[in-house]
Amino acid sequence: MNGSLFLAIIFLSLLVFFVPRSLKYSYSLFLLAGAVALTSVWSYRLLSGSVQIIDIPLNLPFIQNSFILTVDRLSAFFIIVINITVFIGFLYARGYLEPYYRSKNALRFSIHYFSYIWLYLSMLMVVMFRDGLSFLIAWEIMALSSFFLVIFDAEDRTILKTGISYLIQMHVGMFFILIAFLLVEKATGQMGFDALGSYFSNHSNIPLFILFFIGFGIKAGFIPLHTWLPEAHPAAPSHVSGIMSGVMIKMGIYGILRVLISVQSDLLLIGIIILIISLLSGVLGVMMAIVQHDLKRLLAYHSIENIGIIGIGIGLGMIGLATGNTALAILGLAGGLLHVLNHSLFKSLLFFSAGSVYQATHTRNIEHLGGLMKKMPYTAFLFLIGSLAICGLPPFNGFISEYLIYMGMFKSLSAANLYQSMLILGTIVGLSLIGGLAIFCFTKAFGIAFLGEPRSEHASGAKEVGKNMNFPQYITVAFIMLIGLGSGFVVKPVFSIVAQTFRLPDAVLTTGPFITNLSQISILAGIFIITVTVLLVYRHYHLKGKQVETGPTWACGYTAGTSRQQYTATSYAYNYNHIAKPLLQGKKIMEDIREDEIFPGKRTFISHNDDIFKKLLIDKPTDWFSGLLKKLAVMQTGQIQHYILYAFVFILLVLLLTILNII
Amino acid sequence: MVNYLIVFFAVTLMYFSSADRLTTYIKLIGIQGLLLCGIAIFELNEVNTANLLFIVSETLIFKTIMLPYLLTRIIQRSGVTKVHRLAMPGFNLLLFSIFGLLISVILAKILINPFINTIYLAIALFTLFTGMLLIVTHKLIISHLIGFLIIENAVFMFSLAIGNEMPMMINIGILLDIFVGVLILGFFGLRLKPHTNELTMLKD
Amino acid sequence: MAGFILIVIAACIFPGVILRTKSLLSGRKGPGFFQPVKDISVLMKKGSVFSTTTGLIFQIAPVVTLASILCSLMVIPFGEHRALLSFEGDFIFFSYMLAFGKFFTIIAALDTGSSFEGMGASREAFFSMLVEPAFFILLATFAMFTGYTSFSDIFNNFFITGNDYVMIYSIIGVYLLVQITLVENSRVPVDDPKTHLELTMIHEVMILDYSGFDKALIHIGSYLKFALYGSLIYNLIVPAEWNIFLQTFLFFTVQAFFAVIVGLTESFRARNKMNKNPKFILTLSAIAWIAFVVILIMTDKLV
Amino acid sequence: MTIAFALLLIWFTIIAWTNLNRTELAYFTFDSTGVLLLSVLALLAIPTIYHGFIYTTGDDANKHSIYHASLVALITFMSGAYMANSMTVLWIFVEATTLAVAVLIYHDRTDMALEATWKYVFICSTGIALAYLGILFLGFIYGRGDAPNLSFASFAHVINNASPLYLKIAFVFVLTGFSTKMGLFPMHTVTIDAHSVAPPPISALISTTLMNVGFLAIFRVYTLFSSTSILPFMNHVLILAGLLSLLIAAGYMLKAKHLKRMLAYSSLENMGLVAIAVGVGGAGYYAALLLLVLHSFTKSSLFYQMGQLSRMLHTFRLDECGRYMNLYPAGAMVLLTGMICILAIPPSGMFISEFMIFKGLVLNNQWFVLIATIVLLCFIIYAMSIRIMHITFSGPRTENNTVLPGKVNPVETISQFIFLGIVIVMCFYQPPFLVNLINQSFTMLPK
Repeated sequence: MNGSLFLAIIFLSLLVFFVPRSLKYSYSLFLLAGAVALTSVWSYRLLSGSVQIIDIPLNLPFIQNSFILTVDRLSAFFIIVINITVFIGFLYARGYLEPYYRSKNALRFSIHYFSYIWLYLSMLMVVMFRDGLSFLIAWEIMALSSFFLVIFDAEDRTILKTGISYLIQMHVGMFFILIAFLLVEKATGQMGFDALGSYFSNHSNIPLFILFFIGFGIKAGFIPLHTWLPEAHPAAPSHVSGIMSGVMIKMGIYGILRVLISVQSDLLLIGIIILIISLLSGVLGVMMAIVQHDLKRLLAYHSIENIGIIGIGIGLGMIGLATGNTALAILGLAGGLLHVLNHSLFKSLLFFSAGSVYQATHTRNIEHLGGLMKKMPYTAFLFLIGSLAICGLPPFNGFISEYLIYMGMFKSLSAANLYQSMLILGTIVGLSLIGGLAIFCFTKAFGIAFLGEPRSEHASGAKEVGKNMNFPQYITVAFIMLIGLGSGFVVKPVFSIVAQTFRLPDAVLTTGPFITNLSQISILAGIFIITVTVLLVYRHYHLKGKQVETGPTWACGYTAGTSRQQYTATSYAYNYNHIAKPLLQGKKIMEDIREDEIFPGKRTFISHNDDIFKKLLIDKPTDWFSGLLKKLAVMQTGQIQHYILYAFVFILLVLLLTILNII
Repeated sequence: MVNYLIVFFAVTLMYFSSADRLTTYIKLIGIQGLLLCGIAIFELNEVNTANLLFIVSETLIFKTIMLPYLLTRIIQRSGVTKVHRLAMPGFNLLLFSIFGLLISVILAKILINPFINTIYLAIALFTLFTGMLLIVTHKLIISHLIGFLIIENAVFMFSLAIGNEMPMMINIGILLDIFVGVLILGFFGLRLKPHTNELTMLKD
Repeated sequence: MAGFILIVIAACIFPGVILRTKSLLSGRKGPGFFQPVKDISVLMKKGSVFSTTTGLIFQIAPVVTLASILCSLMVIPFGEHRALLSFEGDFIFFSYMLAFGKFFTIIAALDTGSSFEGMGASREAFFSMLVEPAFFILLATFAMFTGYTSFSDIFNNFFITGNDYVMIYSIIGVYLLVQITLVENSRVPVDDPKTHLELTMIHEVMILDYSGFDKALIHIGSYLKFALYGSLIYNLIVPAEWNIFLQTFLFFTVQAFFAVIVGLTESFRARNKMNKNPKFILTLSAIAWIAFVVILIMTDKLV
Repeated sequence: MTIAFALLLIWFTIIAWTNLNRTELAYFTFDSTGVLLLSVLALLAIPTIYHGFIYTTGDDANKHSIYHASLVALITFMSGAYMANSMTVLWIFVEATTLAVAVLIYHDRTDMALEATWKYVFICSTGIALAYLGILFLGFIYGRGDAPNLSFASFAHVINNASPLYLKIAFVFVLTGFSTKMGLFPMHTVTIDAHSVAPPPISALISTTLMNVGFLAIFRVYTLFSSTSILPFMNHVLILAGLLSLLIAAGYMLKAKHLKRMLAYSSLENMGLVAIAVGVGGAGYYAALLLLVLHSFTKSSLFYQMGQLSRMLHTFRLDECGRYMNLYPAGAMVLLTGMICILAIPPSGMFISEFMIFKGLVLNNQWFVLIATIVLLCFIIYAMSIRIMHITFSGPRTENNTVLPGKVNPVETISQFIFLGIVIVMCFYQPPFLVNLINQSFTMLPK
């Protein structure tokens, strides 16, 4: 029954191409809603604890080989994450796509909606397929559909190029996973996640895990595998970048977890590998984010940072499992999982509001923005909530997950031996550094983009976007506050998911007191909110009595002459940039004023940072190799004698090799 | 007797490498046809006479008379007499073909086989080699055509080598002449200029 | 509860002590101990001027900041008296709560659109980012040392673990806390609130545009912060199990002593060059890191 | 008339289906490989004729009739080649196809067409000669008084006491000779020219079914020899040829400026994959045949689309094409889907066979081949997708406003969508009759 419903949705999705243009959106929305309802029911049945695992065979009447969807708690959790963000994203898309209705023909929209639906469906399949081949197909469909979503604005050649390089990198990742699966099949005779256990139990674990980790890491965007991420997200329309960064990259995390479930030995080493790479991604990600001026690129780098945080949680969990430290295991993994959910919420929120800004101002460069707080207050509010949440500040949801990870480390410090404790100490430092840098980055992003005076006519002409774009984001905000304030209710199931998935028996006694801690946090958060409101009310009445004037900003004689005098993003990040120069490859293009120049003419000054990993890992090798290939391709000379020569040479070559017994 | 013919055949091949006038080529082609005819007569003593007659007449009429005639027609029509080679003086070409002869003999030694006369094998391989060499080192498409004719003769010799066992192989080999016909028709039908050496619009 | 009240009281006196020390050392008689409190009440009475550039953020920032400081106050214990709210990992909440306040101060500064305040904002964000690790290393080591993960438990069991190295921990802890306080409250050598050149200010320049009520809130906030760190220092010095009156006495002594130290540094030491500050602050984290790793090796982690 | 012929062909195919492995007229056997490819041909014949009619509507009656006569001849010869059960007969039919194709390529009577035709005929005849040499070497392994004709069945029992060196030489010659038809390295060169010049429906036919003929010829010899000791040798040679084809295809697709040439190179790439697949063995055989079938469907529909594209844009030069999505949405859709299918990105059925190739490579521990293939494939995907995407979405680099875009009826794309649909369905579900047929066709090959 369930399976046939799912299939029905799959086949109905084809009709998107034939539905009249006016109905396309509502039709796709209807399909999405159906799928969301269906899958949510499944995951609810699992998370409510009634069943351990559900198998849903997808078989058509006349087809023998049927695909089987397998839902366990881990999948259920990810299904929830996917459902929330994807659905909200599609609600938001309605408003975001309106300006394009004139410029693009109906087919473009059909393709867009179709790929949106299929991105959603393929993500569902990715978390539900266990068999290797069908998993790979779903995995690749996911990449393909997201590719078509990214190139929605494909008239722009650069966007097209970006999209294609994204597709290729996804393909490379797929090949890694493919080879890993094939190795498993070679050893065990069957491929798929269920066969991993028997492979790991009698082979060395590290190499296969590395293969999987690279394959999934490319999707998740761990440094240095992140190179597609900061390119693809700015290129995509905002609702797409929202769900890509919010949900799709989490599929990589899902894959890693799925593999880790069955890893048998070398857990400690694996944990340390994950931990170190994640620390790297976290710190470098946010460090690179600070110097970006493209709002969405900045957010993309923050996705890398948050993936790093998630990875830190997972790595700690692995170390906990390895050392039999249940507290660390559960807290780390739970923190990581919860951060998956949290990040999907606030990152999509940030991308949506950034999209609203883009639609209102037609620029993503924050140097051209400013003063939007007055022009579009709702969007500004939403962005502020998002920034506070992503900085992990209480009382928002980001804090909860980071708190769990921190606690895992602090609690296990006293038990750990020297090296572990040093590792953990280092991780704590890294995490706190990430927090500080994130605050630095988002004070910059919010402050420059939304506060002060407009820096260009883009910003001064901005208007608040329509309700249909803001409303869905309020839903996200509601979720964020829910998790931030009522953390206990959310964390309990996450604990149980972790305990059940990783077979941790004595979960209850280690996690029991935690819920009380969380309730304490909720209380404090409540107190905080109350204090703020009380003080505000008091201030309001207090100021009633006094006379309140307005004037220009004082700041020792600065009267807002021209908005160009304001602090820019570059200058805000200057002192930081100074320190981080060697890493970020900051470049300045300028010409100095010569000695003999009494009246210097007009000068231009450009500064930009490029991603050192992209340059070294992607651009240089591919350029070199494609150049080589082009050099090799000189055979089609158009002269017959050459053509015959090839055959001649080939025959002689083969005969020679034969005589020399090489082949 | 057969062996004399074969050796003579090899000598004509050597001439191919050294000559640089199309008329010489055509003469050589004719001679080769004649030689093949002779070889056929002496070699295929076991096949039934009808078949033998067919083969002989084919070689005699088609290879020895038709082809040279048509080729001369082409040359007369286009008035091209000398072949200019592709950056390869005749001397080197000769060296190459001697080298080729060496290789073919060695190869024939390796491929020694109870059913086949080794000399056949060696010369046939050598013929093939020469044909390929001619095509590879010439620019004019007409000399390509002649190179193909030589290859075809090589094939024919091969088929003669086992003609006793399976005469049908020869008959099939003769089918190749259809191609020669087609190629030559190409000159008349498609109005190809035999001295066009830049049929190179299609590249990359 | 006791801790909360005491800290508030201390906060009233603290700045006075600093002022008095400095004026005495510069040979003046100086204002009374409660002058700062009076200033605040004066500010309360005044009206306020808001820049036309500023908006909502600017208006609510002081309130949010103060509220965040008050909330973080609630997890600070006093002696054996547990804090109002104490739970595992409350110091994480503590520092993130303070960071919340800082966030709003910074964006409020950016809200004015003045490049001076932007400058201050960027410095504030940058420096507090750098000082974050030191604090966490400190607490991580305490957690490791005592095996507890909340302020109350840590300080209650700090001295009764019977470990010989306790004094080392407390000394280094005190040293680091003092330095961190100077950075967090942007005093000399990191920043000089009494300087007259906005270009060289950090914290003061951010609040240039505030007046009246809001300014008062900001001052209250900074005083409370001082007392806050003072009490942390106190908890590191005085064992929790001594009796309450002695503790109260010692508490104020420590706070006063701390204030005097601050006064002394401000009178005798010049502030750093601005571009020396990052190095200075990073040194703190480095010291913390080295010191505690070394101590780890010294203490039982090896065996 | 031609329609009638097409129906006849289908009827013939059904006959072939009904009595599998029967021998007719002593020279023809309905064996499974042949029937498989024959049914592909039967499926492709109808749209080919249909698009051919659309293509030749403008021409005078004479050209028209020549075109269709030779098309019918070509199809007949190809089906003959599929069914042939003896080396020589197969060879004759292959030779015959060359003549038919030559006429079709020259249909447009342009200089390009002339050149392409000449090259095609010449190189093909050389190839034919080489292949014939290979067959002769087969002949040498016969003792006196053996079976006079070279039927595959009669080979089976003499093959084992033959000297491996002869077999090796024979195989190399046959491979090189028929590589002209299969469009595989080393003699792929002319097929590229032919594809880029021939009328689109003809390109569709010769870049799919005719290549299948070439493959079949090589595959039959391979099957014949597979029982002997030279199997590893053949595998190595095939893999070598396949890799070289991939290399060249990748290089030229990165340089491609002409749409149809790019597609021709993609055929080269796919044939290289097929060669590698056969060379890998095991699961590779299934992969090879599946890839062959699906490639025929995909590539032919792409080439049909080329015909409509030329009527819309009047050019194949990549830098003059553009905005196809706005001009002709249905066609653009075909292009995109076809691109995904031909690049073997799921949900394209060709992914399955690629997957099996990799599987075989991993099982044989041929890591170098595996990595080389993957890297080259990635570059091919990049080169092809970026070009097709550009002509679909973004504007042409060099605008020529002189020619106005023509009109094409979207209904013409139906056949293409059907084929692509088949390919996509294959990814999720291969019908059992197909699977059985493919499996039967390499029963005598070593597992």
